[in-house]
Amino acid sequence: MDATLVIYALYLAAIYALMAIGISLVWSSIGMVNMAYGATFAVAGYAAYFAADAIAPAIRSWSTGVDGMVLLAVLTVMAGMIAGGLFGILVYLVAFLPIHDKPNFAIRSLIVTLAINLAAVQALLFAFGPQQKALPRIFGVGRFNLLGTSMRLDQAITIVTTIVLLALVLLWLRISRRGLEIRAVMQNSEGAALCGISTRWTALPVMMLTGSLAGLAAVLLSQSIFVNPSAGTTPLIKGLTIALLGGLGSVPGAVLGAILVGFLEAITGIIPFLGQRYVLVVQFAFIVLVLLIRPRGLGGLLDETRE
Amino acid sequence: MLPTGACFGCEGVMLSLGGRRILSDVSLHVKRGEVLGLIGPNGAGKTSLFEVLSGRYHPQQGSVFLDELRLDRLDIFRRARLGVARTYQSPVVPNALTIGQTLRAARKAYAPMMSAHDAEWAARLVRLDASWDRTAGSLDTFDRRKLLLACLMMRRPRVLLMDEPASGLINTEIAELDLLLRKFADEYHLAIILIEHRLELLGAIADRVYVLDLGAMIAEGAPEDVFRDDRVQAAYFGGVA
Amino acid sequence: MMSTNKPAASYVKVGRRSDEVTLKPDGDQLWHRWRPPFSRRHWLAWRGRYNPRSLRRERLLVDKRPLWWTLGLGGLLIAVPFLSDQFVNIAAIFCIFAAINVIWTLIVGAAGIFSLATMAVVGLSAYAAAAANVYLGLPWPLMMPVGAAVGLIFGLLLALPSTRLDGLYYALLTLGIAEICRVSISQIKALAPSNSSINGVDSFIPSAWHLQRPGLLLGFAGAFVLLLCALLVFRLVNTERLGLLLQTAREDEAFAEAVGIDYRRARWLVFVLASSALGAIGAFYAMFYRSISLAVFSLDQLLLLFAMIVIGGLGRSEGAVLGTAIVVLIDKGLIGLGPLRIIIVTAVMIVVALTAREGLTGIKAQFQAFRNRKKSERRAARTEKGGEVMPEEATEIADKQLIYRRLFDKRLRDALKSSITPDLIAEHRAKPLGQHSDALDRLLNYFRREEMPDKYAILRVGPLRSCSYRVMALSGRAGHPPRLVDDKLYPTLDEAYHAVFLLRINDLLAS
Amino acid sequence: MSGTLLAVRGLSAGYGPLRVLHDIDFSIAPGERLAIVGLNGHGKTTLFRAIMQLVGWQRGSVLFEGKEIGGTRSLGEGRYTPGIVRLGIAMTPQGDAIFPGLTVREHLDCGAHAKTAWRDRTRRRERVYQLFPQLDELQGALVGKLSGGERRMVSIGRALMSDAKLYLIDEPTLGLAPKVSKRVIEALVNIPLEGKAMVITEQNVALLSGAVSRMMGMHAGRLRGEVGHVGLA
Amino acid sequence: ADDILIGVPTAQSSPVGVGDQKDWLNGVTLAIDEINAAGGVAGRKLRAEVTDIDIMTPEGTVSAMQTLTGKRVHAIASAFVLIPQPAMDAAAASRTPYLHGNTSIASLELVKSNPAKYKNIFQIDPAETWYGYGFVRYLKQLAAAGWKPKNNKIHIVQEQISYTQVISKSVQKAIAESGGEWVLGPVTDIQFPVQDWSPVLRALHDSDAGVMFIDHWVAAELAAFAQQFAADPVKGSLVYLQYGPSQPEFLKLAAGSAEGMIWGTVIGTHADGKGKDFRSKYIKRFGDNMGLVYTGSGYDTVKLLATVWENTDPSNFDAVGSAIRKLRYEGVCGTYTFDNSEQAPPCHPWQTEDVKAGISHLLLQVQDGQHKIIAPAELAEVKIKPAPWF
Ligand SMILES: Nc1ncnc2c1ncn2[C@@H]1O[C@H](COP(=O)(O)OP(=O)(O)OP(=O)(O)O)[C@@H](O)[C@H]1O
Ligand SMILES: Nc1ncnc2c1ncn2[C@@H]1O[C@H](COP(=O)(O)OP(=O)(O)OP(=O)(O)O)[C@@H](O)[C@H]1O
Ligand SMILES: [Mg+2]
Ligand SMILES: [Mg+2]
Repeated sequence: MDATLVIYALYLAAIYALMAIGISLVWSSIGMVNMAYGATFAVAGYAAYFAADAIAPAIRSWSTGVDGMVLLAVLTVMAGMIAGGLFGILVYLVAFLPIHDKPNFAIRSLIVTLAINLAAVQALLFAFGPQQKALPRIFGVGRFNLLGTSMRLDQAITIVTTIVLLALVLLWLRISRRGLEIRAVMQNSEGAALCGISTRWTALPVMMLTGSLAGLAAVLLSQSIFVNPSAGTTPLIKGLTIALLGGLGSVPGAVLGAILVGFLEAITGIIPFLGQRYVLVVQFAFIVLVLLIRPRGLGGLLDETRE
Repeated sequence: MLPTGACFGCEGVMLSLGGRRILSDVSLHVKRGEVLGLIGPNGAGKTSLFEVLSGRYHPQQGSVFLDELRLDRLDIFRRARLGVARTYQSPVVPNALTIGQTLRAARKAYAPMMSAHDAEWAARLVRLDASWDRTAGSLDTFDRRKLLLACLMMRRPRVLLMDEPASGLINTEIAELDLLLRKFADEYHLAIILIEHRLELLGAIADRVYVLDLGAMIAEGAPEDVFRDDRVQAAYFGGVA
Repeated sequence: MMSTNKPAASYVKVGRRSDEVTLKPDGDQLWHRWRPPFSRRHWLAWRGRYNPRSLRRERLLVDKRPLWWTLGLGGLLIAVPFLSDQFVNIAAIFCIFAAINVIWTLIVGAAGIFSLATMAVVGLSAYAAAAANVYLGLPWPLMMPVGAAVGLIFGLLLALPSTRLDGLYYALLTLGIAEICRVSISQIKALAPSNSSINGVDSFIPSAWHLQRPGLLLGFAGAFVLLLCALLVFRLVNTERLGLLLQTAREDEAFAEAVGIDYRRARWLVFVLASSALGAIGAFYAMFYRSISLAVFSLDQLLLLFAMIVIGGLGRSEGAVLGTAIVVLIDKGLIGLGPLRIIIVTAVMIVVALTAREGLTGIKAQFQAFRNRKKSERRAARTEKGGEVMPEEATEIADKQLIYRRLFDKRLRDALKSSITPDLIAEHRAKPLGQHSDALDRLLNYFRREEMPDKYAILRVGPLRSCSYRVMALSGRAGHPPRLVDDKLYPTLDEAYHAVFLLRINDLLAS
Repeated sequence: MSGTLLAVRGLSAGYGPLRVLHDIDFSIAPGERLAIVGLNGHGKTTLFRAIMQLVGWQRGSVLFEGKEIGGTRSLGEGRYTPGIVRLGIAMTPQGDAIFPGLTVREHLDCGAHAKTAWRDRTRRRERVYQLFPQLDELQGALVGKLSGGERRMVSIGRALMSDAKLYLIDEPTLGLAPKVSKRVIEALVNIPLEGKAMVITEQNVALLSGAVSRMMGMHAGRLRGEVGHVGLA
Repeated sequence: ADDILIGVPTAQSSPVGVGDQKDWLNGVTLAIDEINAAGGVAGRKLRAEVTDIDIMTPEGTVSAMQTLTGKRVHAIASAFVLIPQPAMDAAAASRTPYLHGNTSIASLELVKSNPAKYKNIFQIDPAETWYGYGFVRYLKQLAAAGWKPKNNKIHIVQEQISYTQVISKSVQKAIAESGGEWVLGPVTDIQFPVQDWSPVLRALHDSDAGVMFIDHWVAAELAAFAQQFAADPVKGSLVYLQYGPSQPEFLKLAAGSAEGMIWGTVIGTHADGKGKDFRSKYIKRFGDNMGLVYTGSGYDTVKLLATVWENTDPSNFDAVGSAIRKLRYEGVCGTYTFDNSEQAPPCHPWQTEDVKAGISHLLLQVQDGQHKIIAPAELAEVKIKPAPWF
């Protein structure tokens, strides 16, 4: 397998990792399977699209050079992430706040987020129609040579940004006070309350963070596909499966899972007699296999205590 | 193999979990109608030993015997069906079920099914006199323990492993528990193994006492001798008796 | 037993043997009467009770659900013939989905296995049955058995990992398997021309009637019967032995294990049973539509079904049916509204999930819990009544007599407390027995009247000549030994009497 | 206001239909060690949980440093608890309300979660390790795997990590071997209380006698005032 | 008199086909309004009964059709469903005339197989098989006209639904029949939704075939392909995108990178006088994102129904059916005739030489940001132009 393939695999891995980690974090910290993540993705995509639409002319008039490009890129990404964060807050307000300390929250929140997802997709369909929207190629469509392999600019940038961001998030979770908070709440919210940790105030930043991660993923992925109401579905499924594959709650597990699945997809894509149509099957077969070997996913946590 | 007369026990059990050595070369045995005490400081491995005896943990070395047959590879419920009954450190009950339902479940757990009469008998035997319509979750500590005991006694087990049965009980309740245990031992000839920190209870009813420390047996014998043993004093009472 | 001849320093053996010896009843056989399911004497759970307020005995129906079932299903049965074609069809679809959901509830609720392969089982067996019919010319009456068989086999395969994995992980696994099924069917070249859907399947509806009024009615009838069968299966599994064992295990696995319940096997059984039931339903599905397509496997549909279950109330058959009814009615009945209907469905989902913690069928219980809380808060406000109630029994006491008795008792005690003075005590110390002042007499009478548990006894220790006395507290329960209250020794009986008196006063003041 | 740190007036609480506490009145002055002894199932834990706003429902007033933290705010259990903790009440729950997936060290850090405490958490950890040397070698172990006793030490240690003015310690010796119980009680007694106060519930009076400044008996959800008599020997 | 109802099952909430079906609905609406403005049919106004349909599933299809027949519509005009038979059965059950643009050989086979049952069911365009035959024969014409392909390999990239599968098969069949003039290159499988075309591009580069037949139908993804292909094209090979580009958003999404790509459709709005003024009317009414296919065919369908209803009683379904079978109607997409066993118009130029005798298989090329018809010759606006990467 040659370099371009590796790049492609990493590129997929990056996007999946963004989604998977979002889902994994939300689950592990506030015990909610966020089915509205797909909607977050789509909404952020639209927001980025309209933002870019609005500002692109202004920026072009200001400068058409690299600095213009960069400014546009930054603004678009920001728009996406902010929109994602805001949608995260919406989910927090609707699906988390009212019922987070009520009986069987997990299932109920699952249903609520599911509903939000459905509603949001339909709303987008209603508001902006089925036609797909093309984000400006904020990273350009050029290619450049690195160590003798020509790679697509957007893929390269995507990979780099993701790696950086994820590194930051991981670090933050490990060492910071909030990180400890999050893990404490995830373990036992009453115990956390007795430590002075408020579940509700821990959950808010988590939802915003994951939301904006989804936003970022949306902008990055929309460099190769287009924004449309149901654009979030596939990323949601992939994210969900990978989050579980990595072991819910284990961020490193999610990253590892994303990389594995990315490479798997890239390779199955080119194997002649398999071809792209088998990507899904191979992927799920792989996941099934892993789960049979490691029932708690790759980075499964200990979550049973003793009598 | 067990020494003659013993009906239950383990030989040279070695257990390590998560890379930690929990139990090393532990052997113990108990006769029918005998009450065996098992004491030791916290973390000594008492509960772990119970888990081994009752089949939740499978030891790396050593084996568990019931009369002649080795139980090594059998799961908890299989051993339970062979007559190895155990209770837990925390008073577990199916919270949402009523006492009646719980007993019914125990009756129908496996063939031969017990009759409703057996359930009543068992409940009476352990003096569980709460109304059968109450949910098990609303019971207090002692009644929860009694409920589990009733479910176990219904089947006339041969061995009874009790993990800190008196924790969270008050004196009168402990006295009652004492009565029950004696009755089981004397009238129904159960072999009883008892983890207990309340020494008054242990001293009163145990015929022999094993002392476990850091996963190893450091003493065995009649209670009063054992309590006087220096190593035990050091390990368990920290010098102060 | 050797424990008798063993002195134990810290512990004094009092009343060491129980008074009565409980013998195991023999002649069990008499009591081993096995009664086949549904052959019980009373179909409805009547409970006779004595009403302490109205002082007469009354009969009340403990469990009214059978009535609701007959009302709801009967109503549907009667209503359908008068509906338009479209709604007859919707009713039939409702029955099919309800059947699927009921069985799924069995898997998720009773067996506690969070499987998302439900529609996969349905779909696979539907495909198998349809293919057998279309390509191998299997007559339609045999389709459901074939479906059931396929479901059984598939269920066996799915059940293998179900013991190793748990919760969401198993859900993911099953999801993956479902996806694999979908894609592998979509890759069958033979089916490609029809988008891998099998059409023109035989059916219990004569093809002449297909999509005509009589055909629709017949289809509905079939679906209705299917639903009834599903409910029967649910009832048989969930409330008979298996269900009970599984419920115990769900509540507390450790307990179940200790009692000897092999809950893994029970789960496995239920799962496989349910799977083959789903398989049969799948075959029916194919017959009903005369075609089967990949959409059976679609995730959206699956999630929608799950939403139905949760809306109705997870773990209850009535919940599954109710939820299905609501969602299907909106989704299919309001098809004229276009996408708007989906918004409505989501709105329903959100509202129910946010307000009802156990789904719609759980609302009653939820409301009662709420009312109880308010009640006890109100009781807390007025400390008078119930104030004397112990925490264990503080729930609503049916017998008001008891409360008034306690109320009276409380007043009396307050009066007596006020009468206690040092010289009263002095008087008693001087002369425990014999003639007393009025106040002291009242006090002593009160003590004598009290119940056994609060009383004390005097124990003589040592030989008769040089004996001394100790005070014991009676347990008040047969077979429960009195316990020593302290290790004071009283040389004379009178001092012992006085000690007891002080104890009683102490208790009185403390109460 | 130095007179009383915590003042409880007419506090009633319960779970759903069940009423457990019947208008409790008591108060603690700074520097005091109060023990509440009572048979089990009689509401000690519930009292603590009521102070922390963790019970199903409650009414009556709880004044902490003159600030009302009681009342009938049945907005859901545990909504107000963090606020109360931040005011300076630390409670070790009965049994193990702890984080099975965290290591002992992280677990202790949670105790020092408040910003100020967070800075010198290492020092505090050392202090706890001195009290319970056993924990020192278990630092990296997952709490979920510790034995009953070890868990209890961890959760007491957690309470000590925070700089609270009032410690509520529920049955510190439940299920502990005599040796360890003694150590625990000693530890609790040795904690210097300048201006701080501590409430301990116990069933075993003998352990506490002499160790605390006051003992109150609890029976059937009522406080029976000072304990001298035999009701619960 | 009461209105004449035209049932229009329209996918509004399903993941695919929403754009096309909207086009169709617009076309229908336009026609109905015109007719009503002109006083309706025999004094009766036309009215569209729109209902949401789930074109992916038999159940959804059937229930939508039932809703319509339940409302006693006089005819059903449907853009397309993906699984023909259930829809046809549902329509046949009430004998309602059912005109559809399924573009599927399967439907035609069904009609042929059971004329009695399906006699009121008509497909308003030729079968999709002609995409394949037509394209290969067109290549022959090109070669005759002096175009030199760099090699005679045809690389097929195929999606998985039956439609694209059938087309792919027909291409391969045509290649086989071309007697060695063309040879089959590699066949690459893709599956909707296509996240990223990189693997496909790799495959294309590897094969370096003279002709690349992208057999996919989702406009947006074809646009994505166009962009990524433009980023690093395969020098000198002719790229054909099947049907997808007809959808309005294609050009906007491709943002110029589609320049020089060729695509085709077996039915499409012509650019002759009639076609032109239809396009202008449409754009005036619905704004400037017009699909080239279902807009026109929807329009025509209603118009031809109207002409039939002029002198047959709409509620006498069989009469209407036989009238349609006898009908010959010239619309903006060509000439509709149904009097053959398949009850579908023939495909010009491959089945009939006469442009006035059938529906033309149009081939178009994107030239300076516009779709331009390049074949058949009778309808061509412009000549084919070498693509930028030649
Ligand atoms: N599953 C496990 N994984 C890792 N370590 C374990 C596990 N189970 C027990 N241990 C360790 O084994 C040791 C013995 O535990 P055990 O519960 O048997 O002690 P114990 O004697 O029951 O203490 P206590 O009297 O407090 O119950 C403890 O140090 C505990 O940390
Ligand atoms: N979550 C709960 N739901 C319902 N009732 C409860 C709950 N917790 C406690 N109770 C009841 O409240 C009463 C008091 O319980 P509590 O735990 O406060 O007593 P305690 O003195 O702490 O007992 P222990 O000494 O065993 O800890 C008991 O009767 C118990 O049954
Ligand atoms: Mg233990
Ligand atoms: Mg307590």
